[in-house]
Amino acid sequence: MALPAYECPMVVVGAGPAGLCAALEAAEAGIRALVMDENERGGGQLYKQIHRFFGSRHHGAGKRGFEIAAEMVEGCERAGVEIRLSSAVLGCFPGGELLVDGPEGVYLLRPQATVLATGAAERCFPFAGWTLPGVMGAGAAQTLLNVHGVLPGKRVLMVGAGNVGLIVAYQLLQAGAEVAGVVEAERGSRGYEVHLQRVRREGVPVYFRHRLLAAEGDEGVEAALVESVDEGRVRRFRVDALCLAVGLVPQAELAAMRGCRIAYADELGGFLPWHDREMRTSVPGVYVAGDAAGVEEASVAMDEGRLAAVAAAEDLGALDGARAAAKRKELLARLEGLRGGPTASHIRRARARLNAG
Amino acid sequence: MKERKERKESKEREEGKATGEGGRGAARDALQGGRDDPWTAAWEVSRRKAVAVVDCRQEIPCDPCETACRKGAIRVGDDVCALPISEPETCDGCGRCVALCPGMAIYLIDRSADGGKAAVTVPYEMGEEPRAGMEARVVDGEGKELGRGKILEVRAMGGAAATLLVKVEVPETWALKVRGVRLRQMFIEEPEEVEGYRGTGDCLICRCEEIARAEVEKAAGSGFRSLAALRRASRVGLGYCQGRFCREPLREELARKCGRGVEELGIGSPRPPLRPVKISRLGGGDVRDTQF
Amino acid sequence: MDLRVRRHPVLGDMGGGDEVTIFVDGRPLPARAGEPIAAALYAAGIRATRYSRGKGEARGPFCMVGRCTECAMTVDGIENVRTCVTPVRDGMRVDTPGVRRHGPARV
Amino acid sequence: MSEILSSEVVIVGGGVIGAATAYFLCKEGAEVMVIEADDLASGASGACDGFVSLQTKMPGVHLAMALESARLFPSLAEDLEVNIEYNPCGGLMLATSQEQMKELRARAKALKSGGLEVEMLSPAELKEYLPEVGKGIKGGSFCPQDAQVNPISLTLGLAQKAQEMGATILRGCQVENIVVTNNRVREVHTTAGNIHSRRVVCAAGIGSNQIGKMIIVDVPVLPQRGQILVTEQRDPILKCLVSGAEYLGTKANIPELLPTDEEAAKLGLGFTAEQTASGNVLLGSTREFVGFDSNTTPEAMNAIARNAMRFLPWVEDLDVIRSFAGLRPCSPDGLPILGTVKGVKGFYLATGHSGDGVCLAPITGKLLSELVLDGETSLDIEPFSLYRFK
Repeated sequence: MALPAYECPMVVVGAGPAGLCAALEAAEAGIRALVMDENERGGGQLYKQIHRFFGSRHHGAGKRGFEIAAEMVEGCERAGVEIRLSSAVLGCFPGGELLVDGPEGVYLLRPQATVLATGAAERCFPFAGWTLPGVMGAGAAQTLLNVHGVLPGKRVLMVGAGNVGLIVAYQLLQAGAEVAGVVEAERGSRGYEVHLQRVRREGVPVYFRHRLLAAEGDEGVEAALVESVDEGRVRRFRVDALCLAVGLVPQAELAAMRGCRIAYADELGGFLPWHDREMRTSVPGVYVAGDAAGVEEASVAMDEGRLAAVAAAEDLGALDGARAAAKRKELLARLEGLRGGPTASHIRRARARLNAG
Repeated sequence: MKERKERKESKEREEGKATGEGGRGAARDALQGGRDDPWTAAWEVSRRKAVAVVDCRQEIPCDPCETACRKGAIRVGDDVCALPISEPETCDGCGRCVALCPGMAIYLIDRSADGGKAAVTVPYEMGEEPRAGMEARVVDGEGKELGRGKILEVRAMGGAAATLLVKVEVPETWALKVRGVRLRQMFIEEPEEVEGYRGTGDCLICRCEEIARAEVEKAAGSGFRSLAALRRASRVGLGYCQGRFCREPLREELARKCGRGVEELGIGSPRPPLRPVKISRLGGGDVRDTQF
Repeated sequence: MDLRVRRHPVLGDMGGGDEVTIFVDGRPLPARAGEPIAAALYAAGIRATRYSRGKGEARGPFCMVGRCTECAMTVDGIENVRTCVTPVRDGMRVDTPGVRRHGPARV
Repeated sequence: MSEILSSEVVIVGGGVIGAATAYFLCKEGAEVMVIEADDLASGASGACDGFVSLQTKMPGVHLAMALESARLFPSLAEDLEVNIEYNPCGGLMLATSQEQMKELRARAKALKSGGLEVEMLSPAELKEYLPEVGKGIKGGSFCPQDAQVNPISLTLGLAQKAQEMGATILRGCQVENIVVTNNRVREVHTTAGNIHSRRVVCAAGIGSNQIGKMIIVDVPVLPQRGQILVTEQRDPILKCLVSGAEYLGTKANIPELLPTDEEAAKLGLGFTAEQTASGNVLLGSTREFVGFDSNTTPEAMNAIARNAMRFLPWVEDLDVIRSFAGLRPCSPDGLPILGTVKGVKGFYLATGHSGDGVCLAPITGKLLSELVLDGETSLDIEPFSLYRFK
């Protein structure tokens, strides 16, 4: 017997902020989307975020990540959106089928519209000793901490002073770990100043213009060697965990498998499915949203998810042109607002380039 | 000597000068365009009642302070990246904005009590539980310890997973500098100097197949031009994780070696399955009957 | 070593309840029901989940989301189970695959 | 102006056939240039299993050639600096019905008379080679001369050795035209420049038809897709190559051995399994004519997995970590196309190996080297002539 295959109007891959908002927006247009997610819980990365979120009232700003996740999941339930958890999409084929491995077994979905909201993966960089137990992604540490209630170590060194590094450093402190320092190769933080301030207020030294050379240890990390870029001075930090927060990479594999044109934008994390302002990829019926469409903030992901759903609903005929245009106008204005500040200038640059072709 | 410094700062304040990093000067610099300096106003009003001081200096997309305030005393406006403007006269000192500011950058100052003291209320989310009557270390925005202060009051605000608002009594001269209280003193050991460090410069690049950077460089040097070719030549990225963790560094390595841009190397041709899947599952045709 | 977080300023009581017992290389280890195997091990300070096939180096959880496969162990006799995404079950047998040959040299 | 290059022999194609031809030509002291449009082993040679299977060859010239090739592998393993993971492990072909057993028995007889060692095994006797087989397995044939090799390492090893002996390898270089004057090859125009050469070997696999057109010769090679699943690495669990009789059926188009299941027939599904030196188990495979589409498909992945459990039920616990598909250069009768072409001196064909490229690479390289340099071969290659089809 062959693989069972099911037709459906719309599948959203990824139950993070982008995917859930896409499903909610689709529901408003009368399309019942099926949301697939490999995790046990919905909400994507929001689920493990315990800090209050930036953004506007449209994005749940001021609430904690996991609270926003819970609200969105509830909203989906109310709207009749089905979220299939523990369901990994193993492949997306040129014919449009999605191969799913879920609690029901392995099966195929044949949606008319596919929204790829697969998020981003942690970037890593190799250094001597990076394979030692205790060296892990900052996101991994966050999962361990905030979802499973386990410290990655008693004394931790954070590598990378972007938002992720600073937030996770703070969360390590909240859970009772010591943070021996935050190491950053650049002259300053790419993250929000308030995050930097919070970490500093707790007495954590932030070492700018420093880079990680090596991790030392036997069965696990015992120390990290850090070099000051300008002086060439090398110092050994005794720590039992090393967290890497050196960036995120859009997960574009499904789009690539599907045959979507892939673009490159360093500012957005690297390779990503090319898409227009309305979140359509180069393949008809395939849309992209959230970090998979370029790494930005969760609030951006939410509006991108809604935009993608508006485009899909319009293409499926569930939303007439005028209503679609009105919704789109509002969402695009909101996105423009989110990307308006000086910290987003690189995003605006990359987006302009992407839109130009 | 400490007293002298405080006197000096007090004088600067009277003269309207900056009171250090994170002080009024910085706020004024950020608030260009002829708008009122909210700090000056807050300072004045705090003589009479508790009032919020918004130390928001970076135009990031954020507006919970505006929605938090039930009196409408904080405005961000249509531009979500605009810096908030507060109206100290309207502020009732409720502290909701202090609890809900994602940046933890809003404080209450209250100088209504006499005796050169001020009560500063700061947000607090650390593990050590603050209680009224305790002594806490009081720190400025850079984490520098200003001294000790007595905790006057602790209350929780901001939803189910509340933020604690800790009101601490400090000398009046610190009122605009206090940014946090610390109950725990971390043991930050000074890192030791390592003399004459000479690393090998080499390390594993592919964790699964245990392939060193030097091997990759060698393969790249012998003419392989794509990630796929490099994989065939060295098995790099062919392990259990399928290159999910070495792909980016490898591409960078290869680009450097061939003198090409990372973008020229392309994303490659990912193949299913994206996650390991048991043969029994992949080959199974029995899927529980479900409605789609 | 105990790396469990029991009380959290934001998340509140995270439960200390060690409700189930798993057997790691034959030794009993208490675990919280429903948590992934890797978390239970890590909480007890067991960071090495396997020894690499080639060099015999210790490896441990790296991504905690089932992608890197560094935490793959032998669970109830089945090889290469990603322990960061596999919940514990009472009585579960977890074995460390591979043979330890050496750790990376101290620089 | 493009650079003017020259070479005694130009080989078009950096797959296993091109690399082997370069290797043997260089051994004879020839000056060789290999032109590869993409990179070494980027076509079928880099997307196949490592079967050096003799019992799947047709009794007669096909088998004779394979036997000659098999004899060359041990010395190649010695000579090449790259570890080609050559493993004379033997191969088992399993039957799922008495009819298949009967056909395998008849074939074994024919193969034996052609000089191959083949032995028929009962289900009980299979135990010596496999811990457990599927309930429906009725027995099989075992060929101790079957072996395994890493096709990519083989290709890279041959190319590297050829390079050491003086061959030039141009990667990312496409042939734009082949200039023939007075019925003789004179020049090869490429994206890297024009190459003066009086001898051109076409080892371009599925690109051979395209190359043939340049000299107005129709080379009937079609891409045939073969999909393969790769599992996680395990300690050795497969002692020898394993295949199903249907694999042979779809390969050689033997009616008695074709899959009976409709879907399997459509995919040209035949079971193969090997464990590589790195511990991965490769499970195959399909035979599909779908043009140049080298994607894997969910239907085939599912069918391969299901089929594999029919033969070796214990593979069910293995994790599939990757799938890939190769496009085999297929000739109308499944046999290679070797030799010269009429009316164009200096043009040689070494293509159309139809899934036997790895197995037949050493002998192909050797014969081509003889043909190019001496004009005659130690083994009669007339049966592999392009003109057998008309």
